[in-house]
Formats: sequence, structure tokens, C-alpha cells
Amino acid sequence: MKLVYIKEDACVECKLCELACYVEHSPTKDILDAYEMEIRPMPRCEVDVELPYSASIMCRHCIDAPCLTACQNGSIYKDERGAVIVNEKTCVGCWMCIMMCSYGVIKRDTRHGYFGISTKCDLCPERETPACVDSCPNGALLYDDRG
Amino acid sequence: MKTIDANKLYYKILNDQIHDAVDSGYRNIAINNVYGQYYIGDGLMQPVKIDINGIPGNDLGIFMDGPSIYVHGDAQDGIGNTMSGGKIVIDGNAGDVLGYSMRGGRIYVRGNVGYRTCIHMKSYKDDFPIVIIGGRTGEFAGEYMAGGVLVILDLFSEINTYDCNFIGAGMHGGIIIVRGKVNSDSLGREVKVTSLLQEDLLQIKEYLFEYCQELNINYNNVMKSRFTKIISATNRPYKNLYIDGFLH
Amino acid sequence: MFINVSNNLPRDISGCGISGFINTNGRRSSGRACVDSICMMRDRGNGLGAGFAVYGAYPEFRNYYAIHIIYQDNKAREETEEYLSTKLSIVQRGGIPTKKTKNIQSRPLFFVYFGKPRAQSDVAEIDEFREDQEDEFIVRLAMKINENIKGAYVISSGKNLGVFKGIGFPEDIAEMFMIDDYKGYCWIAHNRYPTNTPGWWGGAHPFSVLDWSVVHNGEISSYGINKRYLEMFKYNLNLKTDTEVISYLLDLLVRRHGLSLKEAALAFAPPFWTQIEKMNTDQKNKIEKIRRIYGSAMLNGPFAILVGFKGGLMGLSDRIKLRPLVVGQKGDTTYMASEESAIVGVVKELDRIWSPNAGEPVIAKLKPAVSARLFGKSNKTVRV
Amino acid sequence: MMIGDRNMRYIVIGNSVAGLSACETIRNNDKSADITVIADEPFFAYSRPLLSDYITGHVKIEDDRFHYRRDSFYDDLRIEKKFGKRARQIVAKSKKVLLDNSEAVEYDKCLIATGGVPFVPPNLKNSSVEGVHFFTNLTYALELEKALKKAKKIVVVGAGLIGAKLAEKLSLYGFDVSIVELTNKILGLALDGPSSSLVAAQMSKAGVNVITEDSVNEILGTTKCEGVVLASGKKIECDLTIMAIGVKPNTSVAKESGIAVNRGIAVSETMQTSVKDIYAAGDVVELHDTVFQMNHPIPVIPWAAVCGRIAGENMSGIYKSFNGGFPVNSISIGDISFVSMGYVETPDDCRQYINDKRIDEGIYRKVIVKDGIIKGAIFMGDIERAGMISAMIKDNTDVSAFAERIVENDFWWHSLDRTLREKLTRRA
Amino acid sequence: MKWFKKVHHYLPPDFILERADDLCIRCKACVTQCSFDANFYDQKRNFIYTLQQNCVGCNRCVAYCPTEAIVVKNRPNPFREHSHWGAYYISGIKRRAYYGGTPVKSMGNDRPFPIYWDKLLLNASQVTNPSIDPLREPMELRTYIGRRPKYLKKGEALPPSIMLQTPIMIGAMSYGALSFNSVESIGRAVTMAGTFFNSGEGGLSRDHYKFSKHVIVQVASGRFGVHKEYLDIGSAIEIKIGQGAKPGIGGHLPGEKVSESISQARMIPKGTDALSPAPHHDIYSIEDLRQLIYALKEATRYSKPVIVKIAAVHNVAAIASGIARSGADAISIDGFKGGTGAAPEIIRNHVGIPIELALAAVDTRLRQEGIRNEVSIIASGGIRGSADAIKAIALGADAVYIGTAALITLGCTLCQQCHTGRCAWGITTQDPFLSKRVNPDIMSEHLYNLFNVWSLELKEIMGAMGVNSIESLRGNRLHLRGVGLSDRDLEILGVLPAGE
Repeated sequence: MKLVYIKEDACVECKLCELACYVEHSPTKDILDAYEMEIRPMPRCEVDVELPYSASIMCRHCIDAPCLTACQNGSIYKDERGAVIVNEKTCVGCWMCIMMCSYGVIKRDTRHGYFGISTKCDLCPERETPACVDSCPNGALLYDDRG
Repeated sequence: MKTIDANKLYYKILNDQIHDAVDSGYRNIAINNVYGQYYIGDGLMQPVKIDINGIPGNDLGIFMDGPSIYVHGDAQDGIGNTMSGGKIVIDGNAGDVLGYSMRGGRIYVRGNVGYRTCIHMKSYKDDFPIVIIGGRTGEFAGEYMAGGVLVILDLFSEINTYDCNFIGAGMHGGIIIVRGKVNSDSLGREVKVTSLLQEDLLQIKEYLFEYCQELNINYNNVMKSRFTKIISATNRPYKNLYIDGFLH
Repeated sequence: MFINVSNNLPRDISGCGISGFINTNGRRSSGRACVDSICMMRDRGNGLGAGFAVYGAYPEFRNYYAIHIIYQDNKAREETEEYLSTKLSIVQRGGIPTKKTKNIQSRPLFFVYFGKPRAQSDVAEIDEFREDQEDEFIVRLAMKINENIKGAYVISSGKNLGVFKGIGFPEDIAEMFMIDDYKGYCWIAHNRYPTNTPGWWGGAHPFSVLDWSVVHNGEISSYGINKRYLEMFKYNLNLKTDTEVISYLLDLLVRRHGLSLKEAALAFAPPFWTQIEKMNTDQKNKIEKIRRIYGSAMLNGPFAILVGFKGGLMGLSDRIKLRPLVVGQKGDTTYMASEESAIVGVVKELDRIWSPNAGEPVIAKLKPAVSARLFGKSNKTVRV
Repeated sequence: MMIGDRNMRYIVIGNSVAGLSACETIRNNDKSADITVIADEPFFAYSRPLLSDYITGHVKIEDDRFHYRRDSFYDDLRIEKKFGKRARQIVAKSKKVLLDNSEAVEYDKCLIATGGVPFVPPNLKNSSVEGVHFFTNLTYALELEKALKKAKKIVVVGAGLIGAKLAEKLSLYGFDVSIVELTNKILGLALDGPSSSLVAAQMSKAGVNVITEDSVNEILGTTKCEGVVLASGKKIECDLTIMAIGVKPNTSVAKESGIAVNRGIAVSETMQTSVKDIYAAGDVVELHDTVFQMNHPIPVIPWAAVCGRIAGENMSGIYKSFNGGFPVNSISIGDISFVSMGYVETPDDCRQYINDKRIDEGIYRKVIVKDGIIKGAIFMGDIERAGMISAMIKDNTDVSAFAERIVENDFWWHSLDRTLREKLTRRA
Repeated sequence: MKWFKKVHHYLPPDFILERADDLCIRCKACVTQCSFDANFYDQKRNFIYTLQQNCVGCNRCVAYCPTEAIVVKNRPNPFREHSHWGAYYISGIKRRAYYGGTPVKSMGNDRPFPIYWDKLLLNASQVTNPSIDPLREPMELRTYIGRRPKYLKKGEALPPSIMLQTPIMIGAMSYGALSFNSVESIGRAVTMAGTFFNSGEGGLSRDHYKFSKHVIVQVASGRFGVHKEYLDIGSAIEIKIGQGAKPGIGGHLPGEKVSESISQARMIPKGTDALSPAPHHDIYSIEDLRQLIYALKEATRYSKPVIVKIAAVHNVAAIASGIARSGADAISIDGFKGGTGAAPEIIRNHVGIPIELALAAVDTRLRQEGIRNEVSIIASGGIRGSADAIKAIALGADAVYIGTAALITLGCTLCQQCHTGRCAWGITTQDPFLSKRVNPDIMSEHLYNLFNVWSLELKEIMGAMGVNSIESLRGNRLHLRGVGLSDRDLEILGVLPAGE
């Protein structure tokens, strides 16, 4: 399946991927609207920085995903593309997935009420290429099928 | 039947005589002792039959739409230039740039032809030009070709594989049909070889039959062979080479 | 000076006509066939230039350089003759016979001089190639006259050869020079349609230096660099016509650099690199060498040329054949022309008639025995 | 898969994580199989950790998030449900599962995934009075829910994961809650001293009366619970006592069927029991613990799911092996989330790395390393990258080069060397 | 915001960076991208402010701002308008006076000297000869750089040469001046395009030895990284005598740019300044040049051409003639508009002559001496487009070197900060974080595109002129006409005025 591959050698730490991600996951997908939202969507990729190293990191969509296995109420599933998706409507924030994620790419979002939500990359189901990849000005993210 | 002796006639006078004959209702004209007079048949629209004995000059049948011209011998350059309809049959060889921008009608040549045969030949709506060459062509056959059919029969050579540089260079429409195999090294950049389909053959069968009849060639022998089809790989071969100058 | 200012004829897209033939047994014939042939291609010219070169024109002076010069006036003639007398020992001189014709109103003076170099001291400085000292002397002489003497132009300077050319249709020029009265074993003719160069007497074809004479249909788009290349070898190009470079290039490449005629043809119209890549190593090396050394001698742009040379005739078209050339053969005579009708119209029942491929030289050479008879055994002819 | 002219018959005893993971795997491998799930509870599969949220009313039985799988799960996978029926015994010779209603169901492969049952201290007196509750399944939760309506004061026995979370929630919900823990710290198996104190403080803040180093010896009351007596002699008045000391494997079927049982059902690396064609998975089995280097039950969802899947693969003929597990815990008490795994207290032969610079903000990290291999970790507060540690434990990653960096607050990919990072960029 | 204004040393900022607050979403891309510390995020006020003084006008932040909130403008002349004393001179004086040093700048001369390329026009065929369709008909750009014999000699092999698929090469820009990724991008692009790049005087990283078939190695006065293996790696060797941007002076790579990797390539200790002497101290005269040329030929067993690069100076024609007679196989001439990684402003802006005139003069001189055909000429120094390249070839060059054009492809905005080593576009820096900004995967493609498109344009123009092989264009000044040039200029250029 196609996956976002990370090229740390090309990441320039601009973090536009994070921006593109939260804009994509906002209701209007308008950059200024998204910025002005009271509770901004959480970016699902995050730029890990320790200069000169920097890289935008997001879910690897494991073939045998430990997070999916660990989920206590079946809120994580694979969609038809093979992407590992969190059903944010049913997630209860038990963080089992976080505990099992080998990459540390699932984030906690506790801003929405009683239950926390595990937030992670969904490979932008509404787009041909994920927003982070499209937004990367330096080709540090590649949307590619390497099996 | 009108007979014209063209010996030492300047082309303008000869062509005047031909037009006079056509205007006075002649539908069969024979021209003897033709030596290089230009523009025979230029712009003629009537369904006349013109027999040429000798060697007609350049631009034979240019802008023609209707007549049938029979050349009993060789012909020179620029035959059927921008021709719209009618037929030219050459019982010999012909020169360069045959069928340039031809839009309709047929040209049948028994022997070899020169460079840039059918350059920029095109078809439009019902107009569909057919050119059949009995021998071989010079380089750049079918250059810029945009429509119609060029058939190369290569009847007189021993070599089974057709080899002629830059076939179909810049071709973006129409088809070239070659009897036998084609050396892919000799193709232009924009074309590819595919196998001939039954419907391609049906499309030209009638014309091949006519060709063989006109030039007294054994149709069955011709049809026994295998054919190769050359078509353009895309109808916009240079799309990516040009960009909008105001792109951001 | 010789420029025809009344050049108001409508411009048709056509081009020049060229025609020529050679009898490989050296049989001399009148120029009638050549005149007829070039005249059949009337529409390839516009009356602004025509000319003929006749090989074998002066058998009685075949060991002397036959120098044809046109003069604007007698002043130029006097100046030239004074200069010539210091350089040449002249055995015969005189006006080239002409006759009055209806269509040619004004004309310059035509003179021919037969002679040999008087001294060879001038050439010592430039003797860097294995070249014939006398030939080199004559080339320099012609250049000097063309360059330095106002109103005088050397139009041919070979042995046993004459060039007759001027402004007019070929039939008029033929009539004026009484071409029918000359006999030659090789003829070339030109019917001119000048475009970017002035229609003046000196600019008519054939262009000739020593035994080279060239008629040309087309334009040499590489003229600028060909000229600059030749200038490095001390050729002065002042005839204002692109064709001029061809005769000098032949002189440089073949006579001075020792290339064969076919190698020179390769330099003029080489195959494309893509084609060269497909060749065997020897061929590839050879052509690559020629292309790289003689890139500046490549003739680029549309052309078909006939080249008369010492002992033969060559036809050549450009590398993508933008100009026509047809070759016919009957017995020991080879015909070349722009149009098939121009051959078929003058010769019946040819043995063979064909169009050579782009860049493919067609060379007809005198038979060795004939060559030996004409030029003497020691006198080298051109290597083909 | 066909046997003769009939489909393979799979029986899964147990309707929770391990059992259903096995069902999914079997169905994926064998489209024609007959799959039957036998369960004593009459419910769809539900999320057990959510029971405390059920009690506090944050989740309802019909909520999607309470369901372990979507409602159409059994139909979609063509699973025959035999719910509300207890499997009594498996007769391996005749390949039958006997139910307690004396029904017998034939199988070709059978999986025991019966989970755990609450552990009751054997010396607890008077434990059979009304008002003593368990909390390990929905049946218990429904009973508790009823009882809570009349209750005010509650004692929770055992400050493990279930107890602590329940106690905190009930307290916030308005009950007067005490929690009694035998050891010196709450959540003792999952936390070390400093982190445990942090949680204890959090619970106290929520109003829970936290009592450690004590235990309930006796329930007071004749028919109804009226209080408890602690080992220290202290008495606590209460309407309800909730026993949350822990769970033990529910091995009754196995034992009945002559299957080898140690602390849990003993299984091979393919999850097969001592009896051919009978497999076991989930809380009921004992697993190889790669950290503690022993076999014992590790009753957590991730391993239950993994083992269920491995059992399913092997049952449907595809060899897959289980390479061992280790304890993992993820829980939130109040605002604090924490994740721990492997050792929580540092054994003598291990090195520990601690970052308690921000412990006041509820952020604390500890990693235990032996010979360069991580053997245990506690992440408290910022838990996002904890999964990388569990992966490193699983993969025996040598962390000597960056062990100190793991406890840094910004630990992530940059803390690793380039080769490890490059491995991470590939898809697992 | 920090107090930064030095009143006594006050030089007004060159640029105004404006940020529209209603568009700024505090994403901080401008902050992370500015390598000159011009943008700062103030967490307390949740505001991004600008230190105008630091802005170099590189437009990195503008390019990265997702909402286009930033505009960088030239600051209008802050001094009193004066037609003689322009701001350039006033600030020049102040800078020298205050700081006590001569300003060093990078990239090419930015003073408004005439550009002869823009006064030359190209030819096209009409009627008398057909223009050639370059897309369909063969059109040849293959060019050889190396010595040619005067005439064909039987059985004699041609002297060594390098073969270019297109007459455009990338000129000398050293690894050290350029980042690793820039060299990598250039190497990959020339490999794809079938042409060459010049290593510059900084040696070659071993990681770039893979470009052996496409690299011209340079030997300069500092002899950095010059050893037998280096000479063997190159397809050709270039002796650098001078550089167009700074004729007569040597190079200076500041120690800050001498990273571990640079130190390996240059074979000097890390962190030390890499100073090239002004002359080669084994060449004090023309016969010494011959000695070095043949030393290099000996070392490489006469297997590769030796190029000699000189800056275009006043008597360039005579010098070139001397070089041609000293055994050089090609002469590379670098005009005064050529770029540099660092040069004293006074030299960069005032020394040397335009390449157009130098090239014409050299070609003419070599022709007068009858030796033009025997050597190749490479022209460089401000080739901005394929039209400049074509004009150079028509004036007499065999091929051109491009430098700045290649850097622009890599992202350069000509902010002229190469000498600081802080290139915000990652091109001329050794900072590992900044140099990541050039992604060779992308940039090599872009550079390759540039080669391809320029080649296409070359073919288009040649087709229009009616020649189908580059050798018919080379030195063919009849395809050029001058506009707005004096008779003397025309004479030197050897071209006719338009209309003639």
C-alpha cells in the first residue's frame, strides 16, 4: 500500500506538514478558519527536531498493527486502503494503543470531554495524497508504495 | 478524348490548354511529351481522367479535388501537394515530399518515392487520404503525419525488414502500414509499432485492391504477406515540452 | 557595380536549377545537351544568373592555367593585366568571344589568360601543407585580384576549363557566350534564383577556383562559420555568395589537407551522431574524426551541389535532403540534375535513373587511361 | 477448509478479546468454517475496562464504544452464538464440548478463552453477605449498579488497576470511598514508589480514603454488609464492599477436561494446550514473560488479542508462534495517565534511569535496563512515546547508546541513532 | 524584542520585511527558516516580530509563509537623494569607515554595466532556406571539448576530449563554497544530461567520485585536494588561473565553512581557513604554464584534456593565444559578471571585462592566427538563459559554463550571502541543518530540466536558423546582429548591425 515515507535528510523543520495536517482535519479546511478554531485539530504528524536532525513523523500503518490489537473496544481498524484508522467517535482514551505503538506516533487529545481520543494519521482519506506530503516544500515526505 | 502535345510547352500554356479542354467538356485528356511542366492538375475540381506520357514536373495535382491522373512513367517532387480529392496513379518512381499535407484522395505509386513522403498528411471528417507505395520510401516517411493511411509495400527488395530512418518523426495521427517487419531503430521518437488489426486491413483492403488493379499487380500475392502497423504513441507528443509562460 | 537594380520580378518559392554531365571516356561534346537540360528547368531561375563550366574547353592550352576574368571597365583590365604580367608568364590572352543578345543589355568585359606562374617566392611563407606550389600560387593570385583590384574578378583559374556566367536566363547566357561552340567532356550548368545575395555577374554560378567548380541549389546557413574557418587558412571570401565557400572548402580539404573527395563529402554532409553510433568501430572512428576536425566545414542548410573537379563530377545533397538531385546514366555518360525531366528531356532511353540519398555523394570519374592521357601520368588527379 | 464433505468446526469458549480475535483470524483464513462461540454471559462482547465508566453512567450498554466489536460482527463473520451457556467439559476423545445444559457440541478445533475470575482471599470472613461485590464482568457490574442505588459508603478492597480506577470514579461520583491495599503502595504491580505516591495523592484529591499496608479481614453485618474490619483492627463503616484484589485464570473447564494447568492453562508457543486440537488464549493461560523470565498469566488486553490471533492462526492451519510477553499497563487516574511495563522496581542487577524533574506537574519517567536491554519502564504524564519502549523490550533492542536519553522529556526518534531511525521509517 | 540599534554605526536596513498580522497564523515557519535571525517568535505576546537589520532579502520566509503574510521590499534610498552620491557609495563609505575593513560580497557584479547579450539578436530562416523543426527532425548539440588536429591525418588518433550532449556545463564551484547536497544535485543532473560539472578548486568528496565520468577537476593555486587519484577521477583537468568575479586574487574559504567533510576533500585541517594564493607559485610566466600543463598530462598519461581557465581581462586575446600555444586543449574564459562565493566588493564590481567582448576578441584572435580550430573555448560569466548561451556559441564558444543559473535552479535568490556560510536556501553553506534545504532528489531533477529545456531552446533557435548541428552555429556570427551598439563594439564583436 501507499505510505508516507520520511526522508530526514530533506526535512527543513518548517513544520508546514503539521499545519497542513490540522487544516486538513478541520471542518472547512481553510487555513485561517482552522487557525481561529477554539480547539484546533491536533496535527497527526509531528516534526521531531534535534538539529541538524529533523523529521516529520507519523503513523507507519503497520501491516500487523499492535495498536489495533491492543485497542480495548475495537476503535482501531484498517480501512480498505490498509490504513490504520482510529474511530474517534468510539475511542475512550485508554491509551492502550499508545502503549503498544512502536513509533510513538499516537497522540492523546483530551480536549473534547469525558473520554480522551487517540489521534493519529489517517492518510487523509479524502485526498489523493496526504496533506503533509503535498505541503512539504522540500520532498522530505514521499507518498509511495514500497510494498 | 482530347490529346495535347506538351513538347516544349511552357507550363502555363499547357495548363491553360488543359483547363480549356476541361471547360469544353472533355472528360478524357491525354498529354504527350511532358517534360517537367509544373502544376498539372492544379486546382482542378472536375472528375476528368488525365493520362500523362512523359515526366510531369513538380506539384502535380496540387490543390486538386476530383480528377484521376495517370502518369505513365516517373514523376518529380511535390506530387499531390495539399490535394483534397481524386486520384494520382504513377506507374514508376516519384520524388520527394509526395502527398504533403494531403487531405483526401489517393496516390498510388508503383515504384520508390523520395524523402518526406506524406509529410503532414491529415484527415478531416469524411476526407481520408490514402497513399500506397509499391517500393520503398526515403527517410522521414510520414513525418508530422496527422491522419490518413500510408501503405509501404516494399515489393521489389529482397530484405524482409523495412529500414528507413526517422519513419513517422513527429507523427501524431493516422497510420503507416508496412508490408513485412520494421526495424524499430529506424522509427522516429514519437511512434510505435503495433500489429495490424483486422479492421485496419478492412479499411484499406478496397484501396489495395484498386491499387493492384490499376498497376497490374497480383493482389493475392500482396495480401499473403504480414503487415506491420506504425502509429503515433500519443496525439500530443510534445505536451510536456511547452509550459504556460505565466505559470507560478 | 554589376548589381542589377531592376530586380522586381515576383518571388516564387523555387530555387536554383543545376545540371551537368560527364563522359567518363573523355569524349568531348558540345554544350547543347547541358543548355537544353538547364533550360528545361526554367522556373528554377529568375533570370538573375546562369552559367556553365566546361571541362576540356582548351585542349591546346591544357598545361596552362586558363584564367577567366571579368572586368567592370578597361581601367580594371589595365590594372589587372599589369599585375598579371608581373606574376604570370602569359602565353595567350584575349577577350572571351561573346555575341550581342536581345535579352542581355549591359555586360562587363570578359577576358581569358593562359599562363604559368612566373615566380614562386610569394608562396614560401604559407607552405604548411603538402601542396602544389603552382596551384597555391594561382589561388593566391585569384584572391589578390578579387580583393585588391576594383572591378576585376577572377571567375575561373583551372587548367583546360572555362567558366562562362552572367546575369540572364541560361539560354541567354548560352547564346551570349556561344556555348554551342565549346566542347567538353564534362559540363555543369546553373540556373539561378538569387535570394539573399545580390544578382551580379560575379555572383553567378559556377564558382570556380583552380579545377574546382561548383553549382549549387539552396542556401548555406552555416556560411558564417564556413567563411571564418576558411579565413583561418587565408582564403578571402569576397564574392558575396554563400556558394563560394564550397569551392574553397574543397580546395582546402582535398587539395591542401589531402582528404579524398568522399571524405570531404562526409565533412560537408555527415551522418547524424545517432546513425554514427550504429556503425562499426572503424567507420565510426573515421567519421567521428572528420566531424570533429571539420565541424566548421559542415555545410548546413538545404543544398544540392554539382562539383566539377580534376577528372570527374560529383553530386551531393545535404544531410536531410532538403534539395532535389537526380542522377541518370547512359553508357559512359552520367547525368545529374535537379529534376528528372531535365535529364529525361535531353537523353532518351537511359540505362538507369535514380535519386541519391541525403548526404550520399555520387561521383563519376574519368577512366584511368583517359585521365592519364589528359593530365599526364605524373599529374595527380583527385582522390575519390 | 473441508474435512471430508463437511466444513471445519471451530469452537471458541469465551466471548471476549482472545476468543473474538481467534474468530476473526479463523474466518480470515477459512471462509467456509463453522465457528461457534460459547459464553456464559448472555451479552455481546464488551469492553471490560469501561465497566467503571458504565457504573458512573458515562457509557451505556447500547453505546458503540462499549461494544468490543460492531453489532453486526457475529453475523458478518457467520459465527454461531451460544451465549448464556457455560461450557462444562471438553471430551477430547470424542471431540465434543459438553455444556452445562447437557448439550454437546462437536468440534475439530477448540479454543479455551474463558478469561479470569475474581480472586477472593481465602481467609476473608463473612464474605457471603449481601453487599459484597465483584467487578470483573458486566454481570457483576449490573449487580453493583443496582446495589449502588442504595449505597453511600463503599470500601474497595485491593488498589490494583480495577480497584483504584473504580474507587476514584465512585468518589468523584459522590460516594464516600475507602480503598484498602495490602502492600505499601497502591497500583503496586504497575508503579514504583514515587509514581504510586503521585497517584495516591491524585486519589486523595478526588476524595478517596487511601489505606495502605492493611487488608480486610472480615466483613461486618449479618445479611447485609455494614462495614469491614481491617487487619490493623480498624473498622470502616460501609454499605458495599467491592472485592478488587485481582483475577485468576478461569481454568475450571480445562481442569474438568484433564488439560494441564499450572498458574494458568499451560500452552505451547502455538497456544495449544496439553491436549491436541485444544487451544487456549487470553487471561486464562500462562504466558512466557520475557522480562521476568517465567511463565505466568499476564491478564491484559494486548496480549489476549495477540494470543487469540496466534491461536486462531494455528487452529486454522497456519503456523505462528508467540515469542513471549511481559506485563504492560496503561491507565488514567484523574488527570494522570501512565504506562508501565516489565519491572517497575529496579532489581539489583539492573540500572535505572529516572527523570523526576517535573514530577510536580505529574510528569515522571523511569527506565530499567539490564545489560543494555530495557527490562522495565514507567512513563507518567507524557506517555506518547511509551510504545517505543514496549517495542524495544519486545525486540531486545540494545539501548546502551541512548539509555539516558529515553527518560528525557522529548525522547523520540531523534534520541536514536540513524540506523535505528531508518529502521523505523520502514513499514513494519 | 531586543535593543539592537547601534546609533553611531547606523546603516539603515536594506530591506523591509512586512508581515500582515491578520494573515499570520504563528506557524513559525518564517522563524525556523530564517538563517539570519531576522524573525523571532515572542511567546508571551504570541507574536512574530522582525529584526529588519538582519534581513538579507533572501525571501526564504516569503516562500515558506503558508498564508502569504510576508512581503520583503527593498527599502527606498534612506539617504538624501543625490544623483552623484547614491546610497551604494554612502553606505560603502560608512561601512569601511566604521568597521575598518573592505567589504566582501558574493555572487556576481551587481553594478549596472552594459549587458551585451541584450544587444545581440538572433537570426531565423525565411523562404530562402527552410527552418527546421527541431522536435521532429534530428537536431544535434553534441559537442567535444578538447584539442583538434589542424587537418585529418591518416592513422592518427584524435587527442583526448570530453563529449557533451549539450554545450552547457556547470562551471567551477567548489565543494566548500557549495554544500554537499548542492554538489550532489549538480553531479546527478549533469550525469543525466550527459554533460559535465567542474569540481572547483576545493577537491572532490569521495562520495562524489561516482560522478567521475562527468566531472572536470580543477587545479588552482591552493592545490586543495589535488592528488594523483583526484586527477585520475576527472574526465578533464582545468587549471584555474583566474576567476571572472575576482581576477587577480585568490580564493578564501573561511574556516567556519571547513567542516569535517570539507577538510577531507581539501586535505586541510578542519576549521582552518582555506586560502588560495593569487597566482600559482609555479606559474610566473607563460612557459611555466606549459610546464604545469604537461606535468598534468604526464601525470594522467595524456588521457584527458587540460583546460586553462582565465578571467576576462583587458588583453585576454593575447593571453588566450599564449595558452593555446602552451598545449592547453581548451581555454575557459570567465567574464566579469561571473559569480563568486566571496570576493572583495571592489574587485568584484570593477575588475575585468564583459565575456561577450572577451570571447569575441579571443575567437577573432585565434582565427587570425589560424589556430582557433585546434582548441576549444568555453565561455562563462553571466550566462542567464539559453539565448545567452546561443549568442556565446555564435560568437565563437564551443560550450558555456553556467554557475549562477544552476544555483538559481537550486533555489538561490541572489541575496549575495554565500560568504557568510548561512545560505538560507542551503546552497552555499556547510551547516548540516541548512544544507538539508537542498534535496538532491528534487534539485537534480530541476537542474536536469533546465539542461533539457535550454537544449530544447537551443534546438528551437537552431531550427529557426536552419542549421541542424551545433558546429554550424559555432562562431557563425552572421546569425547575430547588434542593436544599439557602437561601431567599435560591433567591430570587436564581429557582428553586423541589425538591418545590414
